[in-house]
Formats: sequence, structure tokens, C-alpha cells
Amino acid sequence: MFSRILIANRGEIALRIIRACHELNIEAVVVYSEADKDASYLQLADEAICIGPADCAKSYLNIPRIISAAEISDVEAIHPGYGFLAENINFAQICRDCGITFIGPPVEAMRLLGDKIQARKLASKAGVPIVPGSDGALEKESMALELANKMGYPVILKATSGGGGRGMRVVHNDLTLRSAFNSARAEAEAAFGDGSIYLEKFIVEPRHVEVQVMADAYGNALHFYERDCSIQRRHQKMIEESPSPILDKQTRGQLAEAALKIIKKANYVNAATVEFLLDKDKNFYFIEANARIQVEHPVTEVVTGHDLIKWQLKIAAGLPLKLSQKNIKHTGVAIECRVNAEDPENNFAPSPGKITRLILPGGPGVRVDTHVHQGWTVSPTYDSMIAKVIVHQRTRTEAIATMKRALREFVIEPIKTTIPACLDILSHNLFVKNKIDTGFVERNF
Amino acid sequence: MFSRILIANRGEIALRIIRACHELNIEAVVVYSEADKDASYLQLADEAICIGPADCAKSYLNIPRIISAAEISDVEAIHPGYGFLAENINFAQICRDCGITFIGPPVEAMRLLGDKIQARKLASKAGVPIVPGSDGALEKESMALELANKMGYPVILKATSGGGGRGMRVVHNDLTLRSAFNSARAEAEAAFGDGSIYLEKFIVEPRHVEVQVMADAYGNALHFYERDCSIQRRHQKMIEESPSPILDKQTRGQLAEAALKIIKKANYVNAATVEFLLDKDKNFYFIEANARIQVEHPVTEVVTGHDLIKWQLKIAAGLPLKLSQKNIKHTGVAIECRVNAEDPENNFAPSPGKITRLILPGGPGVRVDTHVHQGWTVSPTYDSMIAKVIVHQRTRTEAIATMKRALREFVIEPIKTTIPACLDILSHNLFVKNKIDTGFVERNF
Amino acid sequence: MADKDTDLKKIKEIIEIMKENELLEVEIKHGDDKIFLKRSQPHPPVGVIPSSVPSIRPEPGPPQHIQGGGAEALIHTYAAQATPSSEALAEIKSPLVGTYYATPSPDSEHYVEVGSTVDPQTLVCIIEAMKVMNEIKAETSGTIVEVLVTNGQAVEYGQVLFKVKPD
Amino acid sequence: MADKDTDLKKIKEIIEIMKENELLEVEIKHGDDKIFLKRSQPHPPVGVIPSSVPSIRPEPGPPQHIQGGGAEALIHTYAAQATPSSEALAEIKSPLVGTYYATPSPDSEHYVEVGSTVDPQTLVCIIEAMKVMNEIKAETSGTIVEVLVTNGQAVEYGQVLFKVKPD
Repeated sequence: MFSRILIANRGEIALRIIRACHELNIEAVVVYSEADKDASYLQLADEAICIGPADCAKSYLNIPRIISAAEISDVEAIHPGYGFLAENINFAQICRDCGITFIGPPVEAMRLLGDKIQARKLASKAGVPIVPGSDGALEKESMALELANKMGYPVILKATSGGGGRGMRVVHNDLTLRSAFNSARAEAEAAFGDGSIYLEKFIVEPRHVEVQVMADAYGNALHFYERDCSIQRRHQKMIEESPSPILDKQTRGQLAEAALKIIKKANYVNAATVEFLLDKDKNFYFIEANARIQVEHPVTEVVTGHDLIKWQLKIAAGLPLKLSQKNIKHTGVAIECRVNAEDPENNFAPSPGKITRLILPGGPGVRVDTHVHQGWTVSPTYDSMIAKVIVHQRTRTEAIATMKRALREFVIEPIKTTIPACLDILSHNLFVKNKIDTGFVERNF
Repeated sequence: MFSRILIANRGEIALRIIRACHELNIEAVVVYSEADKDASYLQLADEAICIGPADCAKSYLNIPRIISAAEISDVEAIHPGYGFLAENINFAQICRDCGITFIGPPVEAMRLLGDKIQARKLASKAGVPIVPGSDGALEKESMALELANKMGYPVILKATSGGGGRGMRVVHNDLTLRSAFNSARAEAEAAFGDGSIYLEKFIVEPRHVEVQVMADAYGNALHFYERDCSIQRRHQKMIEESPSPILDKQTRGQLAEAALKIIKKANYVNAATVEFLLDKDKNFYFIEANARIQVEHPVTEVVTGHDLIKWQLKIAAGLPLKLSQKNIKHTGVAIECRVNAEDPENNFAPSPGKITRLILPGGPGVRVDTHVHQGWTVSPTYDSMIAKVIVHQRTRTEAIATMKRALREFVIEPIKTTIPACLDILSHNLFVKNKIDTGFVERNF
Repeated sequence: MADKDTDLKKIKEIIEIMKENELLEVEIKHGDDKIFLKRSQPHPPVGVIPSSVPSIRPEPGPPQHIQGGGAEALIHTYAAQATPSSEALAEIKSPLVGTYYATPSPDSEHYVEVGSTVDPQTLVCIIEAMKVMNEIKAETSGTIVEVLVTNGQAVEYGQVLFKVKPD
Repeated sequence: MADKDTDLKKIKEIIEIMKENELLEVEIKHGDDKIFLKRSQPHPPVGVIPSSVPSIRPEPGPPQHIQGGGAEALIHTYAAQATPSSEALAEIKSPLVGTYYATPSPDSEHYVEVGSTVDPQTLVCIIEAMKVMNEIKAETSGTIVEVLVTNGQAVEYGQVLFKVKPD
């Protein structure tokens, strides 16, 4: 096992990784930018190294500085968390070249899954259904028009290297396709330095269901059941739950099996999430695989009792996944709400600033993952997510009740957060009745 | 089910009961003393009523004021929490006379179990082993001397109406018995208004193991496994865990069965804890039954997934215990540490005062039950317990690791707490190896 | 440096106001924390200050946000709204939780009303707690100037029932 | 009222000091929150203030706790410990995370030492990051008065390497 690793991330996920390290007696070195110098988790780390100013390009995204910090702090491995460099193939390659273990998949598997078009091809080869669409990047508008007419509208344009909704457009006819093609291309170019665009059939009222998988270096791959992340706003997940309340036992099994097929086909090692869309008739389509730990991983942790970050560390250190699929039990229902420093009454505008009063929820069935504390200033520079509240109960009804009471006792002043928006969703008749899809939030709020 | 109840308690247990009420859609009315007027849980309550000054005799222990508050706030039931009026038969009787449901056992069962001598007799009748001792209160020193010589030293003197170590003396010979008899009597008289003293054989190096039981009004009684509370200092529990790491499967079953026998014999309804001493040879002896919810109930909640306060409410409202014993599963290992505002470096002297910095632990496997927040002033008037940290893991080794990292990330300034003492215990070789008994703390720290 | 200049200007203004008025409140608030300073009046001010003296707000308009030492602070200044201490009212508070009754029986007259004079032994109301009617005494002397509760109302411990102008 | 008297006294003292000294700092701290006000120096003070001017602490001894508005506040007053800006030292900070080397090669002389004069283009050290030797320039002019790192030491971003007395 590792004795000392470096965490190349910040905020709640940096703290989350420190926690796992310390429970495994691993020393944790954290890098930080000047904007994070007062973060309380730096006190918990075994060493904290300032790598640059607030600007991510000069700190959390700066590969030479992070590698340099890893070298001077003499670590064996780097955990990239999520976001920042977590899916950066170049970073993973440089770690390898420097003899530092990258706590994530091998470069080869990242290459196969990181490019969405490649990933679709791989899924097809593995016999997993994919959303009908272009075989690759569409170079010309005319190709997009022809294909859209062949499949029938609506269709969706997506950036090949994209994520988080950027470079994405849903179009319903030839006219809107023409204008969207160029604007999506420009957006993708700006966001990812790659203007490649592909096209897919747009699934109406789909649910977003993803499978958590974990594979070791010895060919063992296991799933940890699914998460339903259909509550999204502008393609950003707000609330996640497990199990997916829409799945029957058979579909659940097929979904997990499909995820494992893809992972095995990619010779994947470490944690991954395989994302699917589920249409009204319970047909599922592979959309993409995320070659990293996800924000919403605690949902899976509380229903399975497995610490996924610890497994990431163990697998990266070369330990086998000493588990059989049937010993991974799923108990009860978990829901996670993301608390973002955004103002729901002002179109979710960022609401950074100093937290002068903070009372976190607690008690039975409640887990809170947060790096913020009373007196902490939420920076406008980084992601607005400041806390995750996760509840675990025997039934979905009880889980909703526990989440509501937890969010109601969450006091955070004076900044605005998404707590009221989450409460509105949890109280909505259609959410309670499980009649939701990925368009639910935009249609109803 | 109730629609509105009153909580006749304060601090973390008042908040705990509010949480259960709100998850069950029950309105919670809280009473408070002037010393608690700034408590944050008052904001969560549906109504908060000031009943008197800081002095308990004029507020939390004042029956007329609490009943009066219940009447003006029009509640159907009163939850007494633990401590204060929780085991006061007079209070339970007055509630009944006023047509208010007392959320606890019937008065008759309280009478049978509240008096320790009566409870021992009941246990004997039920066929449960008890520690050898006097059949009732000892009126004269000479009777105590005679019995002690017959059973052989060491013996322990206890107050009939006692609890919490007051009126208790361990004696090893005739000389110390003589002086202890009168001092124990005086202490019991002062503490409980009842100087009755009884005598028992003193079990050397015992473990304190207690069984959580729950019974409904229809004759169903179930156990929720045991808690091991051998880590005590001056008869005050510091760390509790479940399962008891010393019990084999057979003894565990016998212990649970013995607890249920006593509960059924007493026609008990609602939550109770049946306490046993376990000697080196795994013989167990009934010591007493606590006719209320216990401080350490969360340990049982996390390993069984059952919310004991919700069960208390449901049973008091006349609902049946819709469970079968085999459906109550025990998963993993839980440990609770009590965080008291006491200074371990100064003989555990109380350390009240304003909390100017507070960072609570969180993340996987960690539950925190506390009513304190940054800016809260810990009053010298009440119990020094300010928080409970509960962890749940797959194994005892992992649970200890999680508790250690949780306590290490718990920041509370400037008051002193028992956190460092708990960390010392958790790191002690004998605790890790499970070679402990109720004298462990006093011998080693 | 611009921020500090601004701060200094604000502070200077406050000082000027403090010097000019002598009777002064300075309130510095930050979130829940507050520093509140008010000059008490050991010596009556020269000249009579009417109780309804208009407050002097040197800078009307929205509160000023001042950046200082990295923290955002809110500073208000007021001239003192002085109330002579001879105007202070005594309060009769409920010593019990219960139900307030203004009369000994449904048809009786109120024990006291606005304008009633009371001495410490005067019965002012009944608080019913657990079916027991507890007669409450004034425990102060003076004239009732305000009744804050209505007949049959639930009251908590320490709740103010009456305001009394001392003799 | 006693507390408020105390507060007023403190505030009066602060005002007196502010008026008498003109150059003034007022620091009001509460827990993590701090209000810090300092007069910047647009005009040089009349008369020369030696750099080692003794600080004037009107109330020596432990910090005073002032009860105000329910919050516990801590108020310190200082006369400004004015340091003429010509005395301020410049700092050369590490622009990189890496390993500090004082010399271009093991046998060479140090790039700079205490007493060395530098201009913005002077090389002062090497920071090795990912096997790359990055030559670091002074980016300021003056005389090195302090070296805060030793050869081969790991340094983080922003860490002060040298203090420089400007010309």
C-alpha cells in the first residue's frame, strides 16, 4: 500500500481523499492555490504546498507545478479527484513517465473512453446499445442535415471532447440545425480546444441512470449498482439517488452487465461510471463513461457500505478487488443534494462571499461532505458546490423526509444556496411520485 | 399517529427528538429555560415555550410548569428524553391523569423496573441470573457485614434509588465496609431523598453489556442487539460500541433472550435497555433496566438501520411493532464517543464557555448528534455532554480508524473537551486488542 | 490604497460627528457580531432634549459597506435618541407558564386596566397552570400604562404582562 | 449601564488618541472578523519620524475585553508604527514550486549572497521543477539583506527567497 500520496485537487473532494488516506494510514500531501490558503482541510493534511495563484491555469490545472510539488514532497502517487486534471490523458502520461502512480485508469483506457466517439464504437463492439447517431465527427453541416432527416428529429449535437453541457444543442428541424451546428462548433472550440461535433437521436423525457463500476489490475470488474441522476438543471446534476426508483430488477441487472462489458472491453482499471439514458419504455442507451470518481459517489457508498475512495487507493496500489459481486449488497435508499453557492431566486447566479453563520445538518441517516466552515469565504474563482448532503433510509419516502428535515436545519448565512431549490424539488408532487426525467427541473421551476 | 407533541428536555436529545418528529410529520413543541434561549434547535421547533430560569428545579425538573406548557400548547404527548423527568414515575402518572400520553413505559412497568431491588426480584422470577447480593435494602451495618463475609469480598454497596455512581462503594474488607456503609447511605439520601442501600458481590474486571429492547402495547417485544459500554470513567460511559466484541454467538443470543424475558415479565411497553455485567468466563448477570431511551442509542440505530426515537413515537401512539426478530439485521460495527466539555488534563473539570470556532467531522461513516454551533455558549448549569460522534464501518479495526480521523478533524475552541481522552483510549493497545473492562480507563489513564 | 482611504474618510466622519454631538451611538456590525457603543448619561445634557428629538443621520441613504482588513463591515452612525431615565417603565412579568386571566371570574371586572395604580401587593391577574388559579401580584408600585396580553391568552415564563410607570 | 460607561470611556480614549496623533491605526477584532483602519500617508508627516519610533500604547497590559451589544469584542489601539516607505524591504518570491539552488552548478559560486546588489535582470537562483532548471531573476533593484532559503531546499509558490533593500 502507499505510504504517502499527493492530492491534486481542492475543496470537498480534497478533504474526502484526505479522510480516506488517514483511515488507511496513508500520509496526504495537498496542493493549494493562494485563494485556498485558509481552507481548514490544509490543517488536516500531512503537508500542504502552495502551487500558484487563484487562477486554475497557474495552479490546479498546471501540470508542471503539480508534478514538481509531487517530486519535492516525495509522494508515490497522485489522486486527481474529479474535474481539473482527473481526465487529462497528458497528465496521466506525465505521472507515468515520472514514476508516480496516477490514481485512476491506465492511459490506454482513458484514451478509449475519453473520446466520446471512440467510446460509442467500443460500446457497440461490446454489444451495448448506443443512442443512434453519427459514427464520428461531422465535418460538414450537410452531413448533419442528411443524418438528422434520416433518423428523424429531434436530434442533439454534442462536442466530441465535451462535458457539462458545453457545445451541446437540441434541434427540432433543419432551420435550427443549421444555426446550431456552427454555434456548437464554436463553443466546443472555445471550451475544449476541439471543435469536433457529433450528432445523436434525442431521447425524449429520458432518465439519466449511471452504473458505478470498479476494476482491478487482475481482470476483476464489479459493479456497485446504479445512481439515478435525472434531476438536472442545464445538464448539471442537482439531486442523485440510488437505487433508481424506475428500474425493475431485470433492467437493473442488464444495465449493470452492460456497464461491466464496456469496462472490460476497455481493459479498464480503477473506478468508473458508465452513463446511460433510459427511455420511457425502459430501453437504455450508453452515452458515456467517466473515467474518474464522480461527485455523487457517496450515494453509492452509503447504500453499499463500501468506501470507493479507499478502493481507488487500494487498486492503484496494486491490491486486488477482494470481493465477489454477490457480496456487494444494496441496502435501503440514498439521496444526495448538492448545495451550491448560487441564488435560485436570481437564475442561479453565483453567490460567493464570507459565511458568517453555519449550522450543518446531522443526526440519523445524514452524511455531510463539505470543506466549508463558519468564517470561510466562498471564492468566485472555483466551482460553486460547497457541500453535499447525503441521506440513507429504509425507503424512498423516508429518505425524502430525512433529506427535507436535514436541508431545513442547514443554516448558511449570508450567501445564497441551492437549498431552497432542492427543497422545492423534494416537495414536488412529481418528484415524490417518481414521475421525473432529465427535463423535469427546467419544465417545472 | 400524533400530530403534535412536547419535548420536555434540552440539548442534543431535544434536537434528536425534533428530527424524528419532523421526519414523521409531527409538530414538535420544545420547552426551554432562560439559559437555553439562544439554542439553535428552538428555531427548528414548531413552538418553543420558556418555562423558567436556568435552575432545573424551576424549569426542566418542574412538573407543573411542563404540564402547563403542554396544556397551553395543546399537545397530545410528551417525550421526556433521558435524564430530567424521563424515569420519574410521578411525572408519568400526572401525564396520564391529564390525558397526555407519556412517551415511555406505563407507570406500572416503571414501578417494577425503577426500584433496583424490585427489578432484581423480577429478573430472578424470570429466570435471569443476577449478581449475588442482599434480597433488599440493608437496614443495619451488621447485616451488610454478615452478608459480605458469607459471599466473600470484594462487595459493592449501591443505592436502591440510585444511578450514575452516586451512593456506590466498592469495599474489600470489614473495616472499609463499616465506613462506606454510612457514607454511601448519606450520599444516597442527599442525592435521591432515599438512603436505602443494598449490597452485591463485586464482579472483578467485568464488561458492561446492555441489550436494547422495544415492546409494543400488543405483547410484541423485540431486541435490537447489544451495546458494549465497558469504557467508563467513574461509572460514566465514555465510548460505546456494537456489537460487543467479546461476545460469541451463543452468549449473544442468551443475553438478548434474558433481556426480553425481563421486559415481558414487567409488561413493559416502549424502549428500554437491560444492563448486564459479563465476567471473565462469559457469565452474565442482570444489573438494572433503564426505562427510557439512552444517550448511546445511535450506536444501535446505525448498525440496525432502525430509528429508535421514531419507534418510541409510533409505539406510544398505539402502533404495533410491525417487525419480526429475524428482520432486524445487525450490520458492521458502530462506535460512539461522547464529547464532553471537560478538561482531561485537569481531572475532567468542567470547561464551559463560548465556542468561537467549531468544525464538526463529516464524510463517510460519520454521524454527529449535537445541538452546539459556533457562537454557542456551553452553560455550566447542565450536563457537560455537547456532542456525540458515531461511526459505522464494516469491521472494528475500520471503525476505530474512522473514529480517530473524525475526532482529529473535530475542531472546537477555546473550550476543552474529552476528545483527546477518547483519542488516547482508541489508540491504546489494550482497547485495540479488546482487552478491556469497566476498570480499564481508571487503571490506564 | 483606495479602500483604506475610503475607510479613513468614513472613520473621520464618524469622529467628527462624535465630537460635534457628544451624545452619540456608534454601531459596528459584522454578520452576527456587533460592537455597540452608547454613551450613557451620568450628567443630564445641558439644555432640554425633547424625547422626540429627530435623529441626525449624517449620511442618509443605504448603509455604507466598508472594506477593511479583508472583512466586509457595516457601519451606521446615529445621534443618540435620548430617553430620560425618569421615563423608564417597570415590567410585570409572568412567573409561570399558563393561561392569563384578567378577571377573577368571567363576570367580574378586570383586576387592573390602563390607568390603575398598583402597589407590590395588588393582584393584577390570574395565571392558570394545571387547573390551579395562581393570583399574581404587581410586586412594584406605580400606574399601569400598558397591558400586553389579552384575557385567555397563553403566556410563557418571563413574558411581560404589564408596563408600569413608577410613582 | 456600567458596561456602556466602560465602552464610552474606551471609545473616548480612542478618539483622543486619534485626534492627538493623526497617524493612527484602529483595530477592532472579533474572533475571525476584523475591522482594520489605517490612515494612508498621502502627505508626509510634519517632522521626521525615526524608523524605530517607540510605539505608543496608551493602555499597556492585557487586551481589554469590552462587552458591547451582546458580543464580546477586543479593541486594541496603537499609535501608528510608522515606517517610512523608503525603509520597506522588497521580497523576491519563488514563482514556482520546486527545489531551490543557489548556484548554477555544484562547484560554482552563489548567484547572490547577503550584500549582493541586484537589478531586475540579475539571476538570483535556480528553481528546479520537473528536471527543468528555471533561472529566476530578481525583478527588483537593491541590495540583498537576507537569504531565507538554503541550497537544495524545497520551496512552494510565493515563498519568500530573498529580502532586498531598495536603492
